[in-house]
Amino acid sequence: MILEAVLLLGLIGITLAIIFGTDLMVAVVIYCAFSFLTMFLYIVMGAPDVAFTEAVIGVISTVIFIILLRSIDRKIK
Amino acid sequence: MIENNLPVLIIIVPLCAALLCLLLTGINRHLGRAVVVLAVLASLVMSVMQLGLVIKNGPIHYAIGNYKVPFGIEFVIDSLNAVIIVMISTIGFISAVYADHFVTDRRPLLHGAYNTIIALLITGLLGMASTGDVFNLYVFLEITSLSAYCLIALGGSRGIVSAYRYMLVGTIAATFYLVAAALLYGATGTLNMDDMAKILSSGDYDTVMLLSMCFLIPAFGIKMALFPFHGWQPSAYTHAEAGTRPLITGVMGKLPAYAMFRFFYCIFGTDFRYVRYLMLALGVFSVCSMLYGSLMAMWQNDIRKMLAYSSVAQIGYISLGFAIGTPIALAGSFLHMIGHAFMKGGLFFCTGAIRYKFGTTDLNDFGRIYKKMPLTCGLLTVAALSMIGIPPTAGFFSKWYLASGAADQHYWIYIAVLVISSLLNAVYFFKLIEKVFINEDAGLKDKWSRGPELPLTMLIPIVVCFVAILGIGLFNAKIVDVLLLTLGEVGL
Amino acid sequence: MRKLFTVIILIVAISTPFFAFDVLPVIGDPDSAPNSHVSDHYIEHAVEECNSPNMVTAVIVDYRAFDTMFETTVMFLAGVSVVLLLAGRPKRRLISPSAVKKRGRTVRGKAVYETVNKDVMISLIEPLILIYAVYVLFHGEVSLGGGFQAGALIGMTYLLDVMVGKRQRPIFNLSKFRSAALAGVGPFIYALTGLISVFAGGMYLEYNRLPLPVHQAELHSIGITAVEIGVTIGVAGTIITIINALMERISFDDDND
Amino acid sequence: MDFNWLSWLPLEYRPLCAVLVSMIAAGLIYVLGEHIHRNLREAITLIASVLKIVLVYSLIPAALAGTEVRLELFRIVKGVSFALSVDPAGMVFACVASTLWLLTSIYSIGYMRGHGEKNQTGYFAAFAMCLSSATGLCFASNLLTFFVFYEILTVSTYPLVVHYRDDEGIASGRKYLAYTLISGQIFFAAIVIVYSVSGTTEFTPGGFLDAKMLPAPWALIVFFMMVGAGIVKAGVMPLHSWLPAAMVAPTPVSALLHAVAVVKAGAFCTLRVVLYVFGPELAKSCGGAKALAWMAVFTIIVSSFIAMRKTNLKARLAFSTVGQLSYIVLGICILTPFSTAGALYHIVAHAFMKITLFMVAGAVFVTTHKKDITEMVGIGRRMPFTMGAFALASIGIAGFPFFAGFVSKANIIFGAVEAGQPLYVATLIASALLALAYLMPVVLVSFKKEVENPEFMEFGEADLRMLLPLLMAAILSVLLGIWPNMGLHLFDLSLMAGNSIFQPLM
Amino acid sequence: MMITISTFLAEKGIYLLTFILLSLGVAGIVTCNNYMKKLICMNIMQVAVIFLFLCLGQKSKGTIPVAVEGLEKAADYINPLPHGLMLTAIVVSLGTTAVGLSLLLRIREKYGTIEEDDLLMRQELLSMEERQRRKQELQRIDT
Repeated sequence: MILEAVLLLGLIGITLAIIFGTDLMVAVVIYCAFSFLTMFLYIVMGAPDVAFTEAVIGVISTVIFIILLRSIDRKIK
Repeated sequence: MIENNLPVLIIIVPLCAALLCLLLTGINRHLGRAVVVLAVLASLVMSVMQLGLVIKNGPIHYAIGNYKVPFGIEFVIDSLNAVIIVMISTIGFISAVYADHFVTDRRPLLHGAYNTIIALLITGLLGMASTGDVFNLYVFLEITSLSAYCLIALGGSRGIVSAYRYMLVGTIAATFYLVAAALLYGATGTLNMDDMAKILSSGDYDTVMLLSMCFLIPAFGIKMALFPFHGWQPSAYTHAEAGTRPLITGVMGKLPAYAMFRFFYCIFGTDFRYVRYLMLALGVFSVCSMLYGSLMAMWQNDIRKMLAYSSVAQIGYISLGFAIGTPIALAGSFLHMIGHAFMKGGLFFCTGAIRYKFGTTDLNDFGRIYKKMPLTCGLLTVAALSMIGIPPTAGFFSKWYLASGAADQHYWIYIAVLVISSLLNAVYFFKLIEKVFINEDAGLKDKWSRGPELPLTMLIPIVVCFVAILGIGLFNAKIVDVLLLTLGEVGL
Repeated sequence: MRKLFTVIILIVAISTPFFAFDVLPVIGDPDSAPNSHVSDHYIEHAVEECNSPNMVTAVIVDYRAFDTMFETTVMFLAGVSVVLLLAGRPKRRLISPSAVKKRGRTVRGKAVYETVNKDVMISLIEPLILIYAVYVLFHGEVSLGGGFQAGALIGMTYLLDVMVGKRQRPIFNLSKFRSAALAGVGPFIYALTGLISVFAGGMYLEYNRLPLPVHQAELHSIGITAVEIGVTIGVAGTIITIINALMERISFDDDND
Repeated sequence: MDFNWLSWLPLEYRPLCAVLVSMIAAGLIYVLGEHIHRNLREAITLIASVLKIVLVYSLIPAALAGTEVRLELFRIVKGVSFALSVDPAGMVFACVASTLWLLTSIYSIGYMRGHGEKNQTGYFAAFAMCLSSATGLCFASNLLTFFVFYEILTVSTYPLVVHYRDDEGIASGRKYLAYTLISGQIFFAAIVIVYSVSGTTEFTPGGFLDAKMLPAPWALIVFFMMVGAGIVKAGVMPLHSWLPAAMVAPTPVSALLHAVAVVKAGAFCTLRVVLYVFGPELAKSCGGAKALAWMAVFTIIVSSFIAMRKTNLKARLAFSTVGQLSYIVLGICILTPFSTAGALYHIVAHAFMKITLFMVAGAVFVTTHKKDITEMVGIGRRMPFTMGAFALASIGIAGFPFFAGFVSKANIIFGAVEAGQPLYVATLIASALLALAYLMPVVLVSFKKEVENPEFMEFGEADLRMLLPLLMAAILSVLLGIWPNMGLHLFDLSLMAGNSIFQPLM
Repeated sequence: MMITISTFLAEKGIYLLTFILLSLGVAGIVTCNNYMKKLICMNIMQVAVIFLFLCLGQKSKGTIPVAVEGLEKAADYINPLPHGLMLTAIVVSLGTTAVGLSLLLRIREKYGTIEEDDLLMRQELLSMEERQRRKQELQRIDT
């Protein structure tokens, strides 16, 4: 229970960082970390199947995000 | 064999066509489209058969995988969704026939992909109408939404932005829907609608129902573009891809309304403690929706935008029926759902045809266009009159049922709003009629001067809509009888 | 206005669980409603009914197989949408006043870190991932994983190959069209499995009725495997399609600056 | 008259056929109009109107005998069927409308060709549609069927009003729509309320509502919501202003609006609502009838004064219509059998007289291009038959004995005396004098001897296609005055209607 | 009072955090000006719902839902149904993200920006331009 709470608090922190950050590349990389933490949380919650999927999807979506960042300005305002 | 599996075959046939469309387009460039159109036609035929069966034998329960009810996914076809499925597959078929003229890029990949997405949109809509499972509904909702995002994004540079905004808002709606589903699952432990309704009515679940209602109203409100949640809708409808716009505008907004009905009347039922609040909230939203949509539509110069705002108003009519809640008013809502699909679809078929022929959608260019396109303008007029609610078109009768339901419940204000809203409708639809029949000729150049008014495949949808609007109007009592087979047990 | 709206959303959402104190079940309670009504049946009957020790697999491809079919369709739909959206050549006329720099030909990034020979690494890793993918696919009903994960792994192999490798030809020589068509074939296999049981006189996706001369329990395994293969093909095709479409559209010329 | 040869068509289907014949004609004209010769197109109109006359007249014996003729085709909404039936009051209006359609059609052909009008196809199609819905109104046997035809009438009149498609036409078209659609929608709301409180919408002589269903304030509100639709179309002040504005349309359209279908439909609607829905008792007890009667009185007086000030002939006639229609409304609101019969008969009488007047105005306009009364000095010398007909009709409007107007007005006055309302009697008599005061000057001016206007020397009598119908109308209006029951037994029908309504009370 | 709060946190605390995450996601979609960030926030929001479902299926003494010899009772395994549902939800969210990203790319190519206010301003300019061009065309036709 405590582990889950700590992980969730970490996720909330990452979300805040994404919302208030000014660099998209940082946001995407942090989102990668978010995805990893999520996976960990799923394992803690006893859902290894979901965690497996999340791991694979986390990789793919992060990579797609980063591919896209090639053509998008990193800086926000 | 086919009779026993009708509910699922109606969905699987267009799905298979969609999945194979790309491959077949690679083999022959016309094969993919032909298969899609035939598949939708097949599901139209099957849906009519299904409607006959439902009227004869009562509701069909189809358990997929032959698992007992709460464990597997179940399709429940009663007279309500049988009628709606017929409506969807009819409009789906005529739009699939119609849409091909608007494909500009005819490379096999793109042409095939376009037809695939149309077929998947129809599949998703049919699935939403047939399913009896809360989570399955979510999946179909997402299929519908994703294909709609794509089709809206195909409508040029404005379309992309509207599609993106719609995607964000639509995902919020889908997420809210999931939250509500989680709450209900958490309270009942099942995902099957009938089972859930049974459990919810057996104990004290009022709080959870109220809470999930708080999430469901915004969720469905966003998807069906009810007043405070309609922000995405006008630009999305305006800039959607021209060939499928009738399908998107005509049918897509109705299915969330139908799902809303399923939740509020079939799952929650009418005897839970907060039902009055629910109805009051819905009533306020729909009244605002009707007035706001009509007022905004009056100021538009682009016919597409005008019709988009008018959709906001018309969705208000549908949810007004839910807010009144007697069987007759609910029947009015459903009649309006069906009728409005044909009216709005028909209007957009006409708009598309005019754009196809003259390349304009600005109302000021429409002067005396009726001389060049008499049939199209005939439908335009009939559909507009139906929107206003002039008998004997479909729009009048749905208004009649709504109003008589309201009168039975002594909601005089709703009757007043119905009257005011249809007068506002009259203002802008007569503006349209005035432009089409009376104003000075704007000297439009015809891109296709040879031959008949329009290609045959574009005339078919127009004629079908014309017949449907008048047919629904004249035989509304039969349709209402069919609807009341189910609704008789549901309402207040 | 928007800030205000946000604050309202925050307040409402945060107060929801307080309000819903009675509504939501206690976490970890084995007797709570969601853990007792339907799920017990799944846990107790998955092995005998579906011949699948992994109950999640039993749920997604047997009890609720219909959902999964449409989940795969959603993937296919996403792939087709991406292709359709990114297929046209971008117009020259940009609305932005600061016109974006001219699109150059696609130049893959020059290798900067020469310490590891990527070609060797890739040719070592890729087969491993593929083997793992096949394992996950066929072993999904017993242990973790299933069609979706296998497909995603195959897609990831392709991704690795495209992103990192320097070879001219990627390991699967798939154009956008072929991969998209393939992505459609996957769910079609799924749908066909269901249709076969319909033609054999059963309900849709009723694996018991598959017309094969094996024992009832085996039929479920066969059905699940067929379905999982469909999912794998669909997902792999879709991910390859998406990556192809994105990579064609985006220029990787910033290494030349 | 003998209609035995028509016996193959069952009696109850004839009203439907009468409605459909002009609807089909409208469709044919609209679809084929531009592709066939105009003579052929007009032949469709004429054949349809003759057929319609035959069908309608063949129903008169049944109506006189009081046999029930009723057709329930399908259910128009759940609980209410689409029903057509024949009753004396509807029969009167149907006879008038169908007879005048033939006359107006012939006249229109002359007018439209003589004037070289555009959009003739649309004109004839919309005209046929109007007549179709007017016939439907007559035979509708419940409120909802009635409303369906009422709205079709509203919409199909619109193209006629905006016929010229200029700014003035559009403006008056908008005005027309604003008045009629708003009142129509309110009528709709009232029908819903009536249906919800009473559970029926079937027209019953003497009304089907009672004070139990609608308590005091509601009865009055619903009464005015329903009657509003009627009096807007009938042009009762202060809701009349669309009617003069609609004068921009061609003269046959004015004739249609004023004499044949539209305003008469309004008056007929008032009749149905007051006497067949509310019934005399409730109308009296809720105070609606009295208020309406006073509105009618006000209109009769004021419109006559306004008419006197107008120099445009058509505008003067328009205000005359406003006044005359209020006779009908007043006759209905006096609530006695005689006044009701008079009101119904006034539909007939006014139709024939007013159509004569408008046809004359149109004929003069086509022949000489004069609209203003002051320019018509001496015109009667050149067009004696035309202006003679005008003189006959004017005298009839004023209500001289042996003219059609006398029969109806006398009955209304009888009714008023019976009801003990001397003020109404005074109003009616005063208005007769006023009518004389605004119509006779036209006749006098046109037959003026001294000034021989050189402009008119080149003109002769109007075109025969215009002259013939207007003379016929004028002669008929005289004949109906001398012999009110001539041929069609219209007066008997009116009396029957009046008696049937008040029968339960006596 | 303290006991109530601590019980609440123990029994329902995860729900609270999940709802906070959900609302942060919604808030991010509404307030962020950058379309890419909105997309990321959308993903976060969906993850929050997945947590919510998984929380419902928790069992304090349960093991992962793969059948093992000797464990027969339903209480021994974590509820597999939410896992199955959430697999679908994750896939759907991936699909939505892919479509969103390709839309984003198109927006960037067309308008040169992915900031919302900038974009709306440019759209406004574009429509003004169109209107002017139209006016000029009309004038040309007149002359």
